[in-house]
Amino acid sequence: MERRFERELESLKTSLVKMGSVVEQNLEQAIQALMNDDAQLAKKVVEGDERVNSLEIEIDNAIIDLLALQQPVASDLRLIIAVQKINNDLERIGDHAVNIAESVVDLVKTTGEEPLMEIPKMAEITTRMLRHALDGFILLDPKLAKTVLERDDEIDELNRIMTRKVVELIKSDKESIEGGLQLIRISRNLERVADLATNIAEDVIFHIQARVVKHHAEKRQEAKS
Amino acid sequence: MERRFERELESLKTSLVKMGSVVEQNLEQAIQALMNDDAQLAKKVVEGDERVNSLEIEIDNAIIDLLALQQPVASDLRLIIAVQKINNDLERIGDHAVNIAESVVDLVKTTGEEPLMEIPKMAEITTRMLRHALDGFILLDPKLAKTVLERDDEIDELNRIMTRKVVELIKSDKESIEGGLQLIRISRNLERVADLATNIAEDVIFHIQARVVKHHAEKRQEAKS
Amino acid sequence: MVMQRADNSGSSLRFYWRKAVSVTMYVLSGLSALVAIIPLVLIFYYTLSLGLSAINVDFFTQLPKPVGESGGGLANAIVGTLVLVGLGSCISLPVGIMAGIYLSEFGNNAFGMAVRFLTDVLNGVPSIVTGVVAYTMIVIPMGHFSAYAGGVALAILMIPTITRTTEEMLKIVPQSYREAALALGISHWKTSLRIVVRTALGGVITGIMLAVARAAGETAPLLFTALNNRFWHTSLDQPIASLTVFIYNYGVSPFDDWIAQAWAGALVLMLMILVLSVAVRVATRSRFEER
Amino acid sequence: MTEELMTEVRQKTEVVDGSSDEHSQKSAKIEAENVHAYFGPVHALQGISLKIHANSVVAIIGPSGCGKSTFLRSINRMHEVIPGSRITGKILLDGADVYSMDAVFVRRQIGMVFQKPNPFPTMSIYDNVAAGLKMNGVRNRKTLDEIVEQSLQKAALWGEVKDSLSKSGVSLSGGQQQRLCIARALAVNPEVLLMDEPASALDPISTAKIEELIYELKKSYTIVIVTHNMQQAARVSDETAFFYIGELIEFDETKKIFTAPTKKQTEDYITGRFG
Amino acid sequence: MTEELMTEVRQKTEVVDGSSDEHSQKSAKIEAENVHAYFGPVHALQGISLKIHANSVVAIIGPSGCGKSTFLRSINRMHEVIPGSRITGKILLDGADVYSMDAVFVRRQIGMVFQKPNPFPTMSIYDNVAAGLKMNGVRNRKTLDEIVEQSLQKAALWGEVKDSLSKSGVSLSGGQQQRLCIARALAVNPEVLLMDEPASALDPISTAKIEELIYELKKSYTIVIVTHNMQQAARVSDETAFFYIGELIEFDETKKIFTAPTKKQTEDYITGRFG
Amino acid sequence: MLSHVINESQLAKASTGGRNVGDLVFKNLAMFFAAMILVLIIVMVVEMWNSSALSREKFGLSFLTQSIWDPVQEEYGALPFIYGTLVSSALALIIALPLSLGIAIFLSEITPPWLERPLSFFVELLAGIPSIVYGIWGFFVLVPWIRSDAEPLLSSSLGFIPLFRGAPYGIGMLAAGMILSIMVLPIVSSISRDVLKAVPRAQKEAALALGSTRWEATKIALSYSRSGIIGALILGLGRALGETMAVTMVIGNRPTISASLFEPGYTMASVLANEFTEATTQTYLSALIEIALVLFVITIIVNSFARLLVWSVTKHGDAASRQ
Ligand SMILES: Nc1ncnc2c1ncn2[C@@H]1O[C@H](COP(=O)(O)OP(=O)(O)OP(=O)(O)O)[C@@H](O)[C@H]1O
Ligand SMILES: Nc1ncnc2c1ncn2[C@@H]1O[C@H](COP(=O)(O)OP(=O)(O)OP(=O)(O)O)[C@@H](O)[C@H]1O
Ligand SMILES: [Mg+2]
Ligand SMILES: [Mg+2]
Ligand SMILES: O=P([O-])([O-])[O-]
Repeated sequence: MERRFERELESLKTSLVKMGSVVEQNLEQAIQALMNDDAQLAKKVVEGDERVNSLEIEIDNAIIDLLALQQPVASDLRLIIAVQKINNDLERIGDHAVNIAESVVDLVKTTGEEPLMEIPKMAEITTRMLRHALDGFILLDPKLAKTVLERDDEIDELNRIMTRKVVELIKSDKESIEGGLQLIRISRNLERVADLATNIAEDVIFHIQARVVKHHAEKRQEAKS
Repeated sequence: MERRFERELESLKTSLVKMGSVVEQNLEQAIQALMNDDAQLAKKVVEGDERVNSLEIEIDNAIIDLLALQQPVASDLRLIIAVQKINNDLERIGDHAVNIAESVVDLVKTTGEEPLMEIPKMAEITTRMLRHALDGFILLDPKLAKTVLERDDEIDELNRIMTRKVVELIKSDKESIEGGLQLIRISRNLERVADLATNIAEDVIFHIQARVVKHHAEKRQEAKS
Repeated sequence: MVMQRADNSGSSLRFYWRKAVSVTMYVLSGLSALVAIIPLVLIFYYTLSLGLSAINVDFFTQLPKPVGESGGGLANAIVGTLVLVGLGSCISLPVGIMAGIYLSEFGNNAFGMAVRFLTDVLNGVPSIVTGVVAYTMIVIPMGHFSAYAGGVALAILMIPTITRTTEEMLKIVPQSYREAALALGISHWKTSLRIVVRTALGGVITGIMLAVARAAGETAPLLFTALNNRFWHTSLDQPIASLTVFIYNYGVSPFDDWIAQAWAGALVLMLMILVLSVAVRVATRSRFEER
Repeated sequence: MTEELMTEVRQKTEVVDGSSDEHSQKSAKIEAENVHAYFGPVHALQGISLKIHANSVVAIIGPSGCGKSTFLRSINRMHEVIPGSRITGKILLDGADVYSMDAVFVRRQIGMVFQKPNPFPTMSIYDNVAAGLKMNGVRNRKTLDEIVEQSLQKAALWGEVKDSLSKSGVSLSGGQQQRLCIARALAVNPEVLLMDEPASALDPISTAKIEELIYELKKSYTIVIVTHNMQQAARVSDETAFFYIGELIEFDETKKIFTAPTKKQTEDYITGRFG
Repeated sequence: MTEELMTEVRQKTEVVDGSSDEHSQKSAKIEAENVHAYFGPVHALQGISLKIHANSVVAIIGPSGCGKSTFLRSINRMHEVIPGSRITGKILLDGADVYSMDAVFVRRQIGMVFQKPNPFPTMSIYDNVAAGLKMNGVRNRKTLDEIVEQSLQKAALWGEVKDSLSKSGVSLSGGQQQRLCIARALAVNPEVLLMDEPASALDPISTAKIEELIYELKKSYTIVIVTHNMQQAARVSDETAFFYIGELIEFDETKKIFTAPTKKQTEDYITGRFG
Repeated sequence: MLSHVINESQLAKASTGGRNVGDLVFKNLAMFFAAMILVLIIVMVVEMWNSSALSREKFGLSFLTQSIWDPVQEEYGALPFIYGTLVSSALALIIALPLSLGIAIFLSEITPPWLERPLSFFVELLAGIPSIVYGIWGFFVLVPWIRSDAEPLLSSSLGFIPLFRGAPYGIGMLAAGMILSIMVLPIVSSISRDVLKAVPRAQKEAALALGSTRWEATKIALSYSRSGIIGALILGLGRALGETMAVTMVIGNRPTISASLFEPGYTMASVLANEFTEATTQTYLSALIEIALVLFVITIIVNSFARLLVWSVTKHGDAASRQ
């Protein structure tokens, strides 16, 4: 006889996985819209955020109910806490996808035809990070989650490169200023998504191994001791 | 005989208030550094984030312990959930303060002497919003929290104005591009701080009135029904 | 569905039958109570109506008159009964209570089992047999009947009742009281006496009273131990009178006033037992017992 | 919670408090209308009105002596078994007043499980389950066998006892005994199951089994459970009623009660700030 | 939890498992070394070693029959009261083996509170508290008065009974009775308090009071509490020991046990995935 | 501070000084008294065995099978007494059992509290009436009634059964059985009532909640308490077997064995009571003591049998009392 609580936990996990896939899809569509200058698709992404927000609330409520009604402890509690954080992070990733989509709309509006520079590469790494973080959650695979942590610096570096290149671009072509700002914005958003994917990976590790890796807590604690 | 659990809740609240004041201070110092072109102070803010991060972890751990050991329900549970979210939001505000401080360092490095435009006004409104949200939490005053929600649009508007003005500026003076980008970054960060202050206010209302106001849930639900 | 079928089989006919059986059985039990109570009420009635007439001051203060003379009383028999029961109690109380304590507190072994079984056997031994035993053990060696022999016979009767009720009453005391006391650092014997026995005191005393009442009402073991005595006894190693033996002797006699005195003796005996048990119960009631 | 949830709650349950005498026209499995119960001079229930819907689990919580058991026992007319007891008001089972039916009949419809497992010690496991049927004249061995098996299966005990049906009921562990008592109650095919602190004498593992069982049984029965254990109420029930000194203070969806109760007394009680 | 926490835990408590025979040199209030306990042929404790520090609350949890009570009773030598029982290994109180001291002396140092409140029914409230002293020869009325008042005050009962000290102990409510039993145990001035499911017979309000009391008493006493209620263990204790079939599976800071236990069996038990 | 109110040395004294010696003395004292009971019984048996030597040697086992009891011829057979004892006791139980159960049920299940207390008190009072009182009452009231009403009625309606044939003497086996049944009634019914009342409410409520009628719930209670009721019956039987004076006064005291209950009989206890003080010869006395011995042995047998019976029905019952 499987316990009711376990079923509820399962369904919570399922909801989160669903939330993850919706967010992932939104992010990918935003990027696709960017690549293809597809204002239509970009608008779809903006509208799709509604769904993400309501899923977030749903999961949040389910968590409060579980906490209030089932008194979870140990791994159950860690799972719930992890789900709560991941849920929050996913919602924020959703917001960044919207931001990117909005930039796409603006970019399409502006006449200029700027090069995307490092953005495709960033997009690719970021979406892979997100996918790995979520897979780490689904498969309870801390190794997978750890690979995510490693790539964060790469994205930060790419973002810096982007900013520099855009500044060069604007300096050389005053008219590209609006487009350039949008590019910076997109790059920054992708960088944030990568940060959030890193957070998710950290939460997955917390859930599995009962360790806080956030803010590089481990290293700090070691340094202190 | 006051209960042990109540004492622990009290101490959790105290920790959060402390976290709030540290974050508030960091934000104010970042703004002050900006006004006074004070790279020293800005660096102090960047370093002070360590403190915020460790406070966040401390509070997060305290929350997990309370959830695991005390099985809170009803208002106690709502308080803990609210603290958890506010804690999270405060940490992010702290990050934004750091971003602002970093921009200040960069701004000071760049030669140009750009006008701050709407930034002082935005900074003032934003810090006030944060203070009201936190006071709403301390005083359990939903009205105070609600005033926060009302000012969010104003900040969004100011941010838009800022962007437009900076674009004008850069167009007129190519050299101001680095400085201009930093201004946009600062403005965006302030706008995000305002958003997060709004979130905090929402969580305060949730705690007090047991209603989710996030993502304008109420309005949406009403529309649906 | 099977369940459905089962439900239907409980038809309303069956239902009314069950109700009728219920009522009938309860009426029958009420009737049996009534039937059983009739002779018991009659006994009271006869004892009261026949005995009361013979009760007067003389009955309590005078010696029995010889055959043919009317009047007199059973003063010596009343005192004799008290003496015999007193003697029996002196012997049986320490033995019975201590043995009961042993069985309850330490008796969880083969020796305890043996004592317990034999105590039960002794409890079932007909009182006349204890008379026989006291006769062979005391009367024959002494060469004559005596109060001592009667006392011993009654003590043998009383011991098993006291032992077993003491044991049972102590056993009812929840283990948790013993453990509570031991855990407070109170020694074992103080725990037994001042916590366990104290807690069960009401029950122990009830057992003692049962034994005393039974002894006071016994006739058979006295017939050839204490025998009888129409005079004031002078010493405990002489035969002694008792109410029950007088009732037996007078009750089957052909003289009406003796028969009346027998009934009066019965009435007095019953009242003595009644007063004794009520008095002791009231006196020993724990001040906390009424809850 | 969300407004959405609240709207749902409002639609699903009538929040009836002790004093109100309006009732929605929706049908309920059990409906109490202004029930007052007395033990001699003690006024143990002071006007309880509530509705319990079919196939739901309703938990009754409240401090000791607040009348939880009394209310439960007034539903299947076990209250009147106690000498000197008295009751007024209406208890409707599917709309029909139980106090105008025969008590024996009512108790067949409304089964009951007690705080301490109380199998009949002189009967085998089989006979314990069959006891109610045999009294009702079911003699057919095959029918009995079937029902006994079904009931034990529903009580999630069949697997553990199917090879020892002729053993004494009291040879089982406490938790098994309690499930045996549940099987015994199910065998007479009731529609409602009343449980008065059914797990308070059990260890946590048996308790978890009973709780799971309640969740399963809810599919076919309407269940009312009294419990001292607030977490238990939270875990097992759909709706929760909070009683206090003989009155119904709050009755609402369990989620609501445990996340955002309306009444201060309820809040104080469930958060342990009481007394 | 955080590494910081874990380091702290490691410093504070020796995680000793049943089989290990190394012990740190740090002093402990109570120390069990390879304790085996038997009931005739039943091997109820199979080599328990653990250390309990002064002024801490240690909770013992585990499924029914795992030896929790037996361990508790082996600490104050109440185990040997049961006929046929036997024990090997060492129990040290402040470093001295209790099994080489006089049992009565040991029990004065280590008080005990039982599952069901058991005030002596023939005694008044006052006499219940004074019982341990009186029977050990303390006769001075003034001294007795003082100790009785102090003990009742420590047990948070003085306010409720100070005007009815001569009333029977059993006239109190269940929760009050249990506090009376605690006062009784405190009166003989022990250093350690053992509690075997002290709140399992009580309603939630009384339970909360007892839990709060345990928290208060910890300032002056070392407390070991057996409980079936995992939430209770979580709420009251500093460290928790998980027993299973006579063995100590895990012993660690309570926070650790309830957020991230090391052993799978512990995890399964506290999350209810057991048996 | 309190801590030094009881200082260590005081404690140590109280414990080592008091405990070990005190506990040891106490336990041995208790054991000594328990052993006295054992000794007492052994002495009893030895005494009776020795004192009956003469009779045992002379008659051997035929003592138990012979029906002749003739002090003049010095011929002693105990069969009529054994028969009388067993039949009168059995009769008593047969009459008392249903009535006792009826009373017990009435008192524990039906009577309202206000009536139950005085009724119970009354029944308990009856248990305390000395047997001699029953004796004279039986002699003066019961026997005449049996002679004038009961026996004529029985022989006219049930006369076809040999048990109820014969002349209405009044005095006889039937009177003995009836007086014994009246005497055991209070014992059996008050104990049965106690065990019925001790049935947990939960048992009866469980039955009621299953939809049983009140009588069906009572049956559950009866079944729950059957070991206690058997215990009560055994106690009653014990009293009936050993009862002396009341039986002596109504049984007729004639050593014959006859099929009819109307005929007089004799019990072992009665013959001891009547003839012990008159036993003039050694053989006579020895034969009487052998009767006492036989009665003693029967008591042991009945007791052991009773234990077995209670034990066999409480195989579950024990578990029940634990729950
Ligand atoms: N048999 C009885 N006679 C008199 N009063 C009673 C009886 N049973 C209950 N009461 C009283 O009725 C009130 C309600 O009792 P009830 O048993 O319903 O409470 P409860 O909520 O079930 O308490 P608990 O949690 O202790 O079981 C209490 O005040 C109690 O004292
Ligand atoms: N008096 C006894 N005689 C024989 N075996 C016993 C006795 N008391 C306990 N046991 C056995 O010893 C083992 C441990 O018992 P213990 O009472 O310590 O368990 P526990 O963990 O306290 O259980 P619970 O939670 O049910 O109180 C069990 O297997 C039990 O059956
Ligand atoms: Mg109740
Ligand atoms: Mg235990
Ligand atoms: O044997 P008796 O009770 O009649 O003395």
